[in-house]
Amino acid sequence: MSLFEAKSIVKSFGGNTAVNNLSFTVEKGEILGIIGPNGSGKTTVFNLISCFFPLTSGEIYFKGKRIDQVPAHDICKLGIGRTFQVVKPLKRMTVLENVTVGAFLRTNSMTKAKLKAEETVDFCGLSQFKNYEAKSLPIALRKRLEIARALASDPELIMLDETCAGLNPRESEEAIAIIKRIREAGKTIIIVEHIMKVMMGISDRILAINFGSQITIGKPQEVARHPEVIKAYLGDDHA
Amino acid sequence: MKNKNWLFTLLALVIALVIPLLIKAPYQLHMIILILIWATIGTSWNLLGGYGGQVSFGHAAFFGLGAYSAGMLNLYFELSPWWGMLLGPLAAAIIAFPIGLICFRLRGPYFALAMLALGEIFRILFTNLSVTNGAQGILIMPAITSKAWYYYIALAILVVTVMTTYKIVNSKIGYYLVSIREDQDAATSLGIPTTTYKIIALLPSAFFTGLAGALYMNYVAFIDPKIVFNLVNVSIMIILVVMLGGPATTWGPTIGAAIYIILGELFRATLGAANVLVFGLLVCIIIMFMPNGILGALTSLRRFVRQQKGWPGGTKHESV
Amino acid sequence: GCGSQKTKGAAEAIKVGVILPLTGSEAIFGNMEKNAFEMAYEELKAAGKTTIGGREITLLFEDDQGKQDVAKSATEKLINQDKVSMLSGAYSSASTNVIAGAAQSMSMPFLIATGSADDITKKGWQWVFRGTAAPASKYTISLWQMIDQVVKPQSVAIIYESTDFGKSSAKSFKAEAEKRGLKIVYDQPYESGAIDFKPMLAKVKNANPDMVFAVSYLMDASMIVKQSKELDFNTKLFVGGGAGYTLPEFRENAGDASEYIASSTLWVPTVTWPGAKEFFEKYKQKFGKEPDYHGAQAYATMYIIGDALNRAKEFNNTGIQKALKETDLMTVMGPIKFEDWEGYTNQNKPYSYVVQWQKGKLEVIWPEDVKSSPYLYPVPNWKDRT
Amino acid sequence: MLKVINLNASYKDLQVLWDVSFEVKQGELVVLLGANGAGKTTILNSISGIIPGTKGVIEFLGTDITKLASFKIAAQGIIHVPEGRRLFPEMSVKENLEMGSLLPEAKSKRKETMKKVFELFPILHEKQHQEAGDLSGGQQQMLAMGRGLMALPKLLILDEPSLGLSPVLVTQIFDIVKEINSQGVTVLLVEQNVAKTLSMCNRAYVLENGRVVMEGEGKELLNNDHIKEAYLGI
Amino acid sequence: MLFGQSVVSGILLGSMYALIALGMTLIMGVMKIINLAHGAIVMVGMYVTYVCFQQFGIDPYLGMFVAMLVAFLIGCLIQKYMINILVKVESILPQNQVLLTIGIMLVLTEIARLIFKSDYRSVATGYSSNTIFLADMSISVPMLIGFFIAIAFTTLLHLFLTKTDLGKSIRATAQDRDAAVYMGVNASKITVITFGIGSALAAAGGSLLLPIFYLYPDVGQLFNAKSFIITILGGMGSTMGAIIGAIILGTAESLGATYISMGYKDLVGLIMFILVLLFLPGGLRSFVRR
Ligand SMILES: Nc1ncnc2c1ncn2[C@@H]1O[C@H](COP(=O)(O)OP(=O)(O)OP(=O)(O)O)[C@@H](O)[C@H]1O
Ligand SMILES: Nc1ncnc2c1ncn2[C@@H]1O[C@H](COP(=O)(O)OP(=O)(O)OP(=O)(O)O)[C@@H](O)[C@H]1O
Ligand SMILES: CC(C)C[C@H](N)C(=O)O
Ligand SMILES: [Mg+2]
Ligand SMILES: [Mg+2]
Repeated sequence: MSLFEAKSIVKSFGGNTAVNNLSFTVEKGEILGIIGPNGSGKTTVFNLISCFFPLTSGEIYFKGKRIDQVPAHDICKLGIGRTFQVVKPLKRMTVLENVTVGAFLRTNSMTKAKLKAEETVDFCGLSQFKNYEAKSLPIALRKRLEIARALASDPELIMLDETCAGLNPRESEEAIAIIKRIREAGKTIIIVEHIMKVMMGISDRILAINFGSQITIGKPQEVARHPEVIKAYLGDDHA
Repeated sequence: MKNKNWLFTLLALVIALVIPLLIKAPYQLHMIILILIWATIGTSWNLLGGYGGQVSFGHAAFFGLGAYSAGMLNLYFELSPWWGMLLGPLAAAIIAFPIGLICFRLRGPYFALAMLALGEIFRILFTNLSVTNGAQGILIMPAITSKAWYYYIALAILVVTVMTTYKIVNSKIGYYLVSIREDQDAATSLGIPTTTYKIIALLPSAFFTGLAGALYMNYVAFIDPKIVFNLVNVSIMIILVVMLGGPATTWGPTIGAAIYIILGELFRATLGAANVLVFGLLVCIIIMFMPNGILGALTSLRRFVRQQKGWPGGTKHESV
Repeated sequence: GCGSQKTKGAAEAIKVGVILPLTGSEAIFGNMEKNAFEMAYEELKAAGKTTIGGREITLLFEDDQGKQDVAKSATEKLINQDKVSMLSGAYSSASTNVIAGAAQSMSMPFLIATGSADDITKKGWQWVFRGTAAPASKYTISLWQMIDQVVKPQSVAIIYESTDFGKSSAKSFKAEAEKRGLKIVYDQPYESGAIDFKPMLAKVKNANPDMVFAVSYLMDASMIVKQSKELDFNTKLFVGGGAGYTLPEFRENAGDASEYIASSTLWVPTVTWPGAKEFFEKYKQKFGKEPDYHGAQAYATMYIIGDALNRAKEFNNTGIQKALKETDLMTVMGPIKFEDWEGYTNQNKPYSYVVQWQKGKLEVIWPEDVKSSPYLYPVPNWKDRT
Repeated sequence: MLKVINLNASYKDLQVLWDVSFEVKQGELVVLLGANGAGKTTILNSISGIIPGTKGVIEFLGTDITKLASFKIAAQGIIHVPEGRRLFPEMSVKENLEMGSLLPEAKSKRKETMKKVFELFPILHEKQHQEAGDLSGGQQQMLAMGRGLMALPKLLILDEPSLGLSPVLVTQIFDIVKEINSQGVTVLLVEQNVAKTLSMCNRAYVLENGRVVMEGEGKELLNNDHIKEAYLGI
Repeated sequence: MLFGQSVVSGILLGSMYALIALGMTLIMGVMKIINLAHGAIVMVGMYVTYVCFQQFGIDPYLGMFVAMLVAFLIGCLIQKYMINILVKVESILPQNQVLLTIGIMLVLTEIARLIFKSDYRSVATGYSSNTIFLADMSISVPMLIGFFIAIAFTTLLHLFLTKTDLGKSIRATAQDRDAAVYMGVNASKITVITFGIGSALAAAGGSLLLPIFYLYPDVGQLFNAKSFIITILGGMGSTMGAIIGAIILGTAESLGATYISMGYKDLVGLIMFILVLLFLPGGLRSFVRR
């Protein structure tokens, strides 16, 4: 049994079908990358998995349990964490407090939550900034804070939405290092990213979509060579 | 640091306890009682509004419910309105529950306006229903005459309210509330059932507001719907009290209440026909120049001093 | 200047605290009452009645902004800070209630000027006196005489503002009507400040009552009669329950729609009590505005205060309470005595009148023996007027 | 054309720029490089006057514009296409373009310029009556640039135009930037896509922690070891 | 006839609210603030019209333009020297703007009280009580005039916002203030103008009421809640939504007064308000775009 499975999920906004009959699975411990042109529905897939929007039709399973009907806030409890493409820091809380909020999911004790938060902050290389208000962080650190916060809630599956966008190559590498460490810690990851170097480097498999439907899914190299992916997404000079 | 805080609180409490022995003048004591009542309401509102970011323009509903519970016990069962101190807060909290379920589906200004409308709905209902004695209101004879007693009761209520709020705020619930205020979507993604937590904040908020309402009934001895369900004089003044002192701070509402009552009375007693005008001007000035209230202004001052020490210096790859 | 000198040498003043809404939405009445109080005070002074045994009566006015908790603060301040000997004033029933409760619990004599909620003098409160104001339910004594003898309606419609005064008046009117077996075809409150009363009036018109009894403050009264005219709603007699229907502003705003509108009231300038007309003329001249009965109430109240203080043996609370209790004074509001009756305590028995707007003037039409003009009944339909 | 001399800027009490100086000459394509939070956006915002509290001198075509109100800077011919597109989501594509040409000079040539913009971005012509909020990310970026061009800018400032775009669109956007520049518009560009920008620009400045630490021709910097290490991750 | 009269009265009543709400929707839509001083501006407009009539014999429908001018200036000053200063400072609760507008409301009301006392005033024009009868239904002439003026202003405002550069700049500023600045729009001037126009419309609404209503310093409070209801009903910032919302509210109040009780009339509006908030968050605008 796969850790996660989406079965023919569909999402329409009025007349516009953002996700169209998409099915895929994620195995425990793997990193699944999702690529696709702008507006092809990647973020929407995340929003559907985390139940921010109700599905128009289809089913989603996590650890064999159907989860597409549960309220959004229960998703995290079940073990699925996420970050936001447009970062959403808790601006007037410090970095540590931000992460503590995530840690409170698994405990009611203040000391335990703080301990977990400290750990996670360290893990993401944010300890230097832990007492700074989130609003004063630059974008790279804000993105990292997103990851840390989601990690603190101890998810089995974590969804990362463009955590490297707007980072320069060097910074991206740092981010990739963190993502790899997350995987080493035994977590499963779905990642959306436009930077192919990142995607090729860390994904076990890549799902390419366009207009909300699957183009192809498979090993990164194969996907990158897929003519339709090249046409719709990569452009010729990436071939 | 922590010890110092406790010492401070203890000292303040001792001072508070001996105040009636020092201030014999009932008029001054009366002002202090009003301050305590408003501080209680403000502190309750602050839990939901200041920390949780759910700005309610309808807290008069809970205040009025508390007051009417006390009044109606007296009207119908000839019970001492002091029993209202038990019933009032419960009634407010019970009614708050469905209100929360309805209004918390809305965010930001929409929530504020829905609460405003709900407060008005209560006023209209209590004005027109005959069980509540309608517009005629409820008049009772004050049960005790000693100001000191009212003072101690009001003080006890405030202390309990502040302590409860403090406990809540410095727990998981508090973290969750603030995170809901800062970003509701992020909060949801971290597994916070936002509506549940807003209701968790609303219930004590309504409870203590209702308690203050019941005390008000006992103390002022007359209520009618126009008084206790008043939009401007209750719902909005609560917000003003909190904003003046400092939202999302422990003592801000109390400080705000003191300013509101003392300045209001001072102006009224000395400025004649222009007293409300001057008060209005003052409100404008404070809000414009101290957007986070007096305590907020103090905090930024402190932070300013702290930040002079500077940012620990960018990311790892320092200069070349 | 001279003020400070006086206080130094002379004996302590006898302070009378007067709480009125001097700002806020009720300020129009609060200021009218203040003017009347001061006018009466000056007259008493000219008559040498404001200095008793070397001690001068001084009035301390406090603004309650029309808010009840402020009224409470003002009461506390006057009693405890300023150490007044007695209290008076308040415009609205709400403020009056609060002041009365506080005065009673602090054993301070309080003479109500205008507040008319029934309850206040029904609590057995010995320190609370009501002279110039009637309980709201007693405004209509004369009106019922007239209804019984002249109007003899089969059906009535009752409309009233949802305030204490409106509700009390409507309630007692309804009770009387039921006692007589009249058919009540409409009985509903409304909230003050509406722009459009036509939906309500159209329904009343549909019910076709023989008479309408309407209790309205202020400008709602003129809106209601104007829109009745616009709707061409005719009834044999439209009677107001005091308040709005007797104000000068009513005539001004309603224009000829006010013609033949009747009202019960406690006072009009044309009453036959001594000094009433003089008060009206003097006030009008002095302040450039016509006073209504609230002004007269305040004016008479000041006279009651002066009288009681001049008779008081001691200027402490019991002395003044006793003097008030023994009051037997003729005022512009009629004779004043504080009696206990029908469950009321220290309540003067009011005189009420029925008045009617005739040719732009408010004429007393009932009781017959004090009328200033004969009643006009039934009133002509709007269309039949010229 | 544009001269920035000893620019200092702070947010409240936090200083983020220290003595930044650089220059853009007529017709050039100049790039500002730097890590996240280095202060690139802050520089651009200082130029267009959006943030107060800057010290130093900013000269444009010989006049000091440091203290000018931001909307007046736009009137001087400096048009800023901000980070994150910042369209008017509830206005149509056409209305968005019109909003670009409010200034008198641009307004008089509104029709012609719009035609040119449509030639450059045919997709916008197709979608001109659609609301901007309904466009895809890449289309929105094109609209943002088109809106900037509508003002007939003397200097076009682009802040990370390729952010969050798919690779194929990134290529397109860079082609368009080159195209715009070759048509005579001076461009000041901020980018994270270091390799690509360096290979197409005239000159570049490298910014670290709010200070200019390096400047030079694009090709030259591409071969610099520090750049390679810190920005290209080689 | 009862039903007909209720509906006709309601439509006319709604049109009396329309301009006030139109001003509100503009201010709320662009500035995103809850403006509790709006009613006070209506009051100012009414006093200006009143003074024009009493002192100079200017008909209220002409005095309206003077009132609009005065209100425009007051609105501009409020925005420029108060609200614009406040938006620059950061607050934990953005709602502190509401309190500023409360302060402004108190100040305006009390200034009016100092000048005009608390007296009730009214303007009796020759046509104040004129009515037309349409098959037994009475139609007030001044309200009918108000109806047409409201429609005219709404149309003008709509054209202004969609056809002129200034109007478009207002909409652009509403959607993204900084982006508008990048385009060379003087955004703070735009907000000032917007608040001015919104206030002028509110004042115009007040002037329309004058021939049939009355005024006193606190009169404005009657209109705040109604304007909110209409604004939310119509959709924030929607001109057409405002006038349709106003007419719906008027009709609902009127029918409520007839068939439920005059005392509960306002309840109808408030409940409708909450229902719209819950189930039609975009207001009528979700159906009619702008
Ligand atoms: N809340 C919403 N309401 C209406 N339409 C939406 C909503 N969210 C997304 N869409 C539409 O759904 C489609 C997919 O959007 P989505 O954000 O999932 O794209 P994406 O693949 O994440 O793009 P990008 O790479 O630019 O982030 C787009 O056409 C978008 O306009
Ligand atoms: N509004 C603000 N308030 C406080 N600090 C800010 C603000 N905006 C930016 N900063 C800080 O100023 C510094 C420079 O930010 P700036 O946005 O100019 O960087 P950048 O080089 O454009 O980065 P990016 O690549 O992320 O766009 C950062 O440390 C950032 O945290
Ligand atoms: C009509 C007035 C005599 C009413 C009185 N002022 C009251 O409020 O009770
Ligand atoms: Mg996306
Ligand atoms: Mg930037």
